Amino acid sequence: MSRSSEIISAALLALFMSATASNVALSAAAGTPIRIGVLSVNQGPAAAGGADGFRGIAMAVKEVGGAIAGHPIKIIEEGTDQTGPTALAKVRKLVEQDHVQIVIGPGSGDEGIAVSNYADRQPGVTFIAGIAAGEAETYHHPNVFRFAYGDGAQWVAGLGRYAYSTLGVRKVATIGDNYSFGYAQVGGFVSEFCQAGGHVPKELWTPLGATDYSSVVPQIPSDTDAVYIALNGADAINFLTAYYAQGGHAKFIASSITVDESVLSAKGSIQNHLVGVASAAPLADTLEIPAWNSFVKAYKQHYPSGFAYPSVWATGYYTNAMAAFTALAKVNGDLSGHQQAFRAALQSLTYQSPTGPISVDGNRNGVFTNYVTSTQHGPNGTLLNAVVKSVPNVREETFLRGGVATPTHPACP
Amino acid sequence: MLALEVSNVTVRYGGVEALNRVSLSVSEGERHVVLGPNGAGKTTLFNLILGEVRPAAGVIRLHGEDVTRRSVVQRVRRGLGRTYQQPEVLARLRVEDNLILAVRGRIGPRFTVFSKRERDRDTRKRAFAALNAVALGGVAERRAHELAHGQAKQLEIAMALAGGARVVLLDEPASGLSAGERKQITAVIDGLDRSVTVIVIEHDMDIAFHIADRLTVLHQGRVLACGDPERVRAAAEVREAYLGSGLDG
Amino acid sequence: MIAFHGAPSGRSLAWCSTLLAAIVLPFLASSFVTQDILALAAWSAIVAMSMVFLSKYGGMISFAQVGIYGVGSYSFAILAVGHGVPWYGAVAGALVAATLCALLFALLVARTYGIYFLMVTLALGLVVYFLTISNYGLTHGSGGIPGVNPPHLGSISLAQPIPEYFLDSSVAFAVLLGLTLLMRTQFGLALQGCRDNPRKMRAMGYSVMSYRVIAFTLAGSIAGIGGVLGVWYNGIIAPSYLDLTRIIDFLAIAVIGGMESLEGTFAGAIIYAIVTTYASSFTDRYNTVIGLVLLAIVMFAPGGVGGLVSRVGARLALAKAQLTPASTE
Amino acid sequence: MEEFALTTLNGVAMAALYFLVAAGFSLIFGVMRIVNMAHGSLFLLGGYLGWSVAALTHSWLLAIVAAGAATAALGLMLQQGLLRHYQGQELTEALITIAVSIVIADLLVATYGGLSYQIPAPVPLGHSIRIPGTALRYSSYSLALIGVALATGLALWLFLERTIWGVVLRAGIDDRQMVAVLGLNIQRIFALVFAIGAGLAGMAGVLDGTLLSLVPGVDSSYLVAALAAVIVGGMGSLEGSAVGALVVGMATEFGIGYFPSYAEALTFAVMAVVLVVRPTGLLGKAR
Repeated sequence: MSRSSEIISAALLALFMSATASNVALSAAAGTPIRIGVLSVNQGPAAAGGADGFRGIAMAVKEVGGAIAGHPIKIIEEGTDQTGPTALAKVRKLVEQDHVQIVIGPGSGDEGIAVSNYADRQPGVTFIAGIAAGEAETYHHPNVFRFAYGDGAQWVAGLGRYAYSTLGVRKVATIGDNYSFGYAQVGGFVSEFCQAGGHVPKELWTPLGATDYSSVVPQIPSDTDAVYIALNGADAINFLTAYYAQGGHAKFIASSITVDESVLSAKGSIQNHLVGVASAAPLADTLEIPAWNSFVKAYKQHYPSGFAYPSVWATGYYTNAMAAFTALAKVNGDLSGHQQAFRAALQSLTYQSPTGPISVDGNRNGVFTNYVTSTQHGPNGTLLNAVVKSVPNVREETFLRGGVATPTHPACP
Repeated sequence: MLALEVSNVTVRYGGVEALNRVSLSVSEGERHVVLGPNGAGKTTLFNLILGEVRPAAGVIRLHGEDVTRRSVVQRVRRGLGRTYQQPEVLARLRVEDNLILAVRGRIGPRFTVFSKRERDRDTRKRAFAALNAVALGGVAERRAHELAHGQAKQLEIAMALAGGARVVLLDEPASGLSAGERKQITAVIDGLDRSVTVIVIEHDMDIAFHIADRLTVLHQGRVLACGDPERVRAAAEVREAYLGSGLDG
Repeated sequence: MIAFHGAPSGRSLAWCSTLLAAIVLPFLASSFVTQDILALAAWSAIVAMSMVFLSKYGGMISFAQVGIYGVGSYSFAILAVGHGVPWYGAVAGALVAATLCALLFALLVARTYGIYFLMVTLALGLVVYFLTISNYGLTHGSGGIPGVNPPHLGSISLAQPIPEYFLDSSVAFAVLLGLTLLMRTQFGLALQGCRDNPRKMRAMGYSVMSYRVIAFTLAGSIAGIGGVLGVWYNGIIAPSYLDLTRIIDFLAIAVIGGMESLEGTFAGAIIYAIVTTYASSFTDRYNTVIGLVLLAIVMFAPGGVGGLVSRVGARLALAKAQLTPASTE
Repeated sequence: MEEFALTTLNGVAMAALYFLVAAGFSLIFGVMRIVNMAHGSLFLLGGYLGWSVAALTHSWLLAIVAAGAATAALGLMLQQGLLRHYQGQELTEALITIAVSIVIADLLVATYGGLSYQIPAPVPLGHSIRIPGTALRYSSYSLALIGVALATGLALWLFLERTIWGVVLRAGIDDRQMVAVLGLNIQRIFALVFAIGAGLAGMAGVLDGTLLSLVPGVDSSYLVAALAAVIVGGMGSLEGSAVGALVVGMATEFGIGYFPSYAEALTFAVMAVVLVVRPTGLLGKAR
């Protein structure tokens, strides 16, 4: 036991030095800046999307000239690996060490659950989701707002009805990633499709990050009119590869994430099978509204090496940041009094985003315009999502009737 | 009464018969030496008696009781102890603790998390008695891996005896020792109480014939000869097996 | 009791000052340091200690401790959040569950040694991870179970930095003390004997398998304690708290502290918390930094901080002994 | 019935891939007692390198050769530069490979980002074919993959059984001291084994990148699969890796096909059962 005390003292000493060092840095900051922490992904499969999220933030800061009502905006970025533990560690650091007043992020559902849960312990900080789209994420958390883009079920608004009425599909099998966001993306489609009169005889759930889907393919019933896929980037590509390797020829309908930028710009050719496939998302590459056109122009100008079109990450983070900045401008950057004025401004705000007007409902969750899209060839062999139809005023309650989506809910076999 | 009785035991490793219908009887208090060239099956015989190896056929009796199906632990509790050719000690523990564990292992109970003080004192006393019996009292505080080879062998003998063993198996106690150490270890074996039965594997013929009451010679897994030193020395088969090497000494 | 054993002067002084620092520090440091470095380190050290204990005294390098810790966390969350069991009941349930899980694992692996043991326990740790991710009904899949809160003791919320720090650090210290005392008993001695030479111990009348099973189960209970404190700290438990990355996190803590030093886990946990918190402020490639730090420690300071300190300590003691040859006990 | 047949075939194809990863992992373990936790990273690295080479040269064959050679060289560097100095210190060696795997994984994210990469299959293997005598259609690439694994397994077997190097290696697996006593240059054998194991991992990466896709995270999936395969099959034996890979491949495919939400847990449940029944693995020798 002789060395124990020495070990512990050595550790405490090291700690002390680091603690004092950070305090010095803190006191050196001048003026009354507004401190905003940003959480996005910079490790793992979603790193490319996550980087686009940081781009969206940078564009928003640039747009307001780096200050609001004389208060300089101080952005502190932290990267995560798309898991709850890392998001939690990073948000703790942002709030407790860097003393940010507003957090924008995180980017994925599991992270969102962990961060919203943490928000309860930090009532003095306002949290604005990045594009984390877990269902009911803002419920019961009075300091959590989410403009872009509500939950994963909202992202597919319009698709179920479109499939039934326009595509004439009556029976659909679904395959989804076995986690909260997958449930939401399937649940959103199924509830609308069922309401329109359709049937879903089979729902398949596969593990997130599964490598080989060859044995899932034979499980897909052959007597349905279409298959609805709600699989993330690499999973979607692996599924399609296995599907076409076995000579399949079903008609596909795709969820938002199945045809997002990360899939459409993957290095390979399997996604060409997705050309003409109907999907839905809170944005569409070929949107013909001026705000979108100027946003795309600015994105391409600043980030020539970025995606062909701003991804949902860039657009969502940008929109959430701009909503926060607009509300801040209304209260002249006043974050005193537990940020009550700021939160009231957020609550009553309608922000004209690049993809249309966006506001929050009574649960502080986004109300926005969603788009039914179709995947098309773009210039130089790229793929893009073309607008088919717009669905205004998409609200969370529409989908949440009967509770949060699970592997067995909603259903209409 | 026989302390140990091995009858018609066969041990197979894969297809090879390491022991073939081997029998061995050792009376109480006897000094019995097992001889034989390398690969004769001597160490296998010890592993078998202790229970580390299970026989394909045959019976092993300890003090009349059939222990063929008993585990190593059960046999040790019945008074069996052994050493290994390469000294096996608890390397990172102190010499004293090696012995305390040896005493405890035999007298049980198995798990004494918080032991009573008197019993603790008794254990220590017995441990030190065993230690002094092999003249290792001076190194009680050392870690076992710091001991010289000869000391480690003595420690092992002490451990085998500690806690009141009645039958001990010593596997080449003198191997790898200097002449002086050999003398010392022979003296230790000589000095053992006659209530303890000792079975020794030994290559050194001087030591073997010095300590033996009776001998058994193994060759290729079979018993070649068995009996008192004169008879074994005279046996023609033994001379043949060893090709006359060293037996004249 | 431990502190005042042996030469009283230097050692007890060092101990008292360490204890004093541990008590005073949270009042001087920021709440971030108190909670997100020190309290985090304290409960992480408990999990790491369950690993180091098995390695140091049992010779078993177990990668399953994080899985068992997860069983503790999940059990508490399921009981407290899912079924509204009061916190003390949920704590008891969590410890029982973690202990039973460890016992089951122990029976599976007790006959396995060395590097095989490492591989098999790694696989078992991953079993827990995959089960939590796939059993939606019980564990809510990858999103996990949020809304777990530490109890209030009177008017004190254990979610507050200073109370949480004192709770976590005193439990960690109690575990350290308990394990150290336990290892001085006959049981501890016999366990160390089984580590050094299982064959010999069997030949001496010890059921080696039982000792290994008991030690592994005990370590599981300790990991379970870490699981409860951990889920209080995080407020949530999810499969991603048990994946390969987290297994390596806790291993790194143990390695930095030294696989032969229970006390070292505190230093390892503090250093690891500091590196992971601040490295990301300097570079996006902080995982490379962590990998290189780990590599450097493994290669150049194999005993970890514990080993370094004891080496320096030994040299100091030697120097001191040379200076004062007449020193008496 | 057709579903069952297809799933079985998929299991064999997956087993082929797992075997290529597990064989190298097991060989390294068997000879050196090193749990190479960087094996998955070498796999992913090989895959990415293969993609780059294929993108540059449009040659799939060149991609697989280059990836195999590069990862073999890297494995050799890892063994000679880092591991050689810690021979026999099993934990240290495992920890070194863990640290290396963290660094490689991070640098790969930095270089290739998080997007999926697919390597185009060589032209003759890009389609599905009818399996003779049945109505089943199956990917010709997967069938070729099974062939590659069989050929590799055979080559390794011949190497181990029929060459002097192989004899020494097997002796080394059984008794490392003995090889040293025989005066054979065990260092050169260690280096060779590590290079072969790493090269196999890299080539498997390219095969996987062609069959499925490459993305951060598959490194640990395949490491874990290899781990499960060698535990099930028996550590350090070529036949064991084959049997283990087959069991794990079947468990993966039947799991995802019939109990998808428990797919991964199933693999490990099988492993636990094997451990209980035969602690040394199905073909493992008693220790």
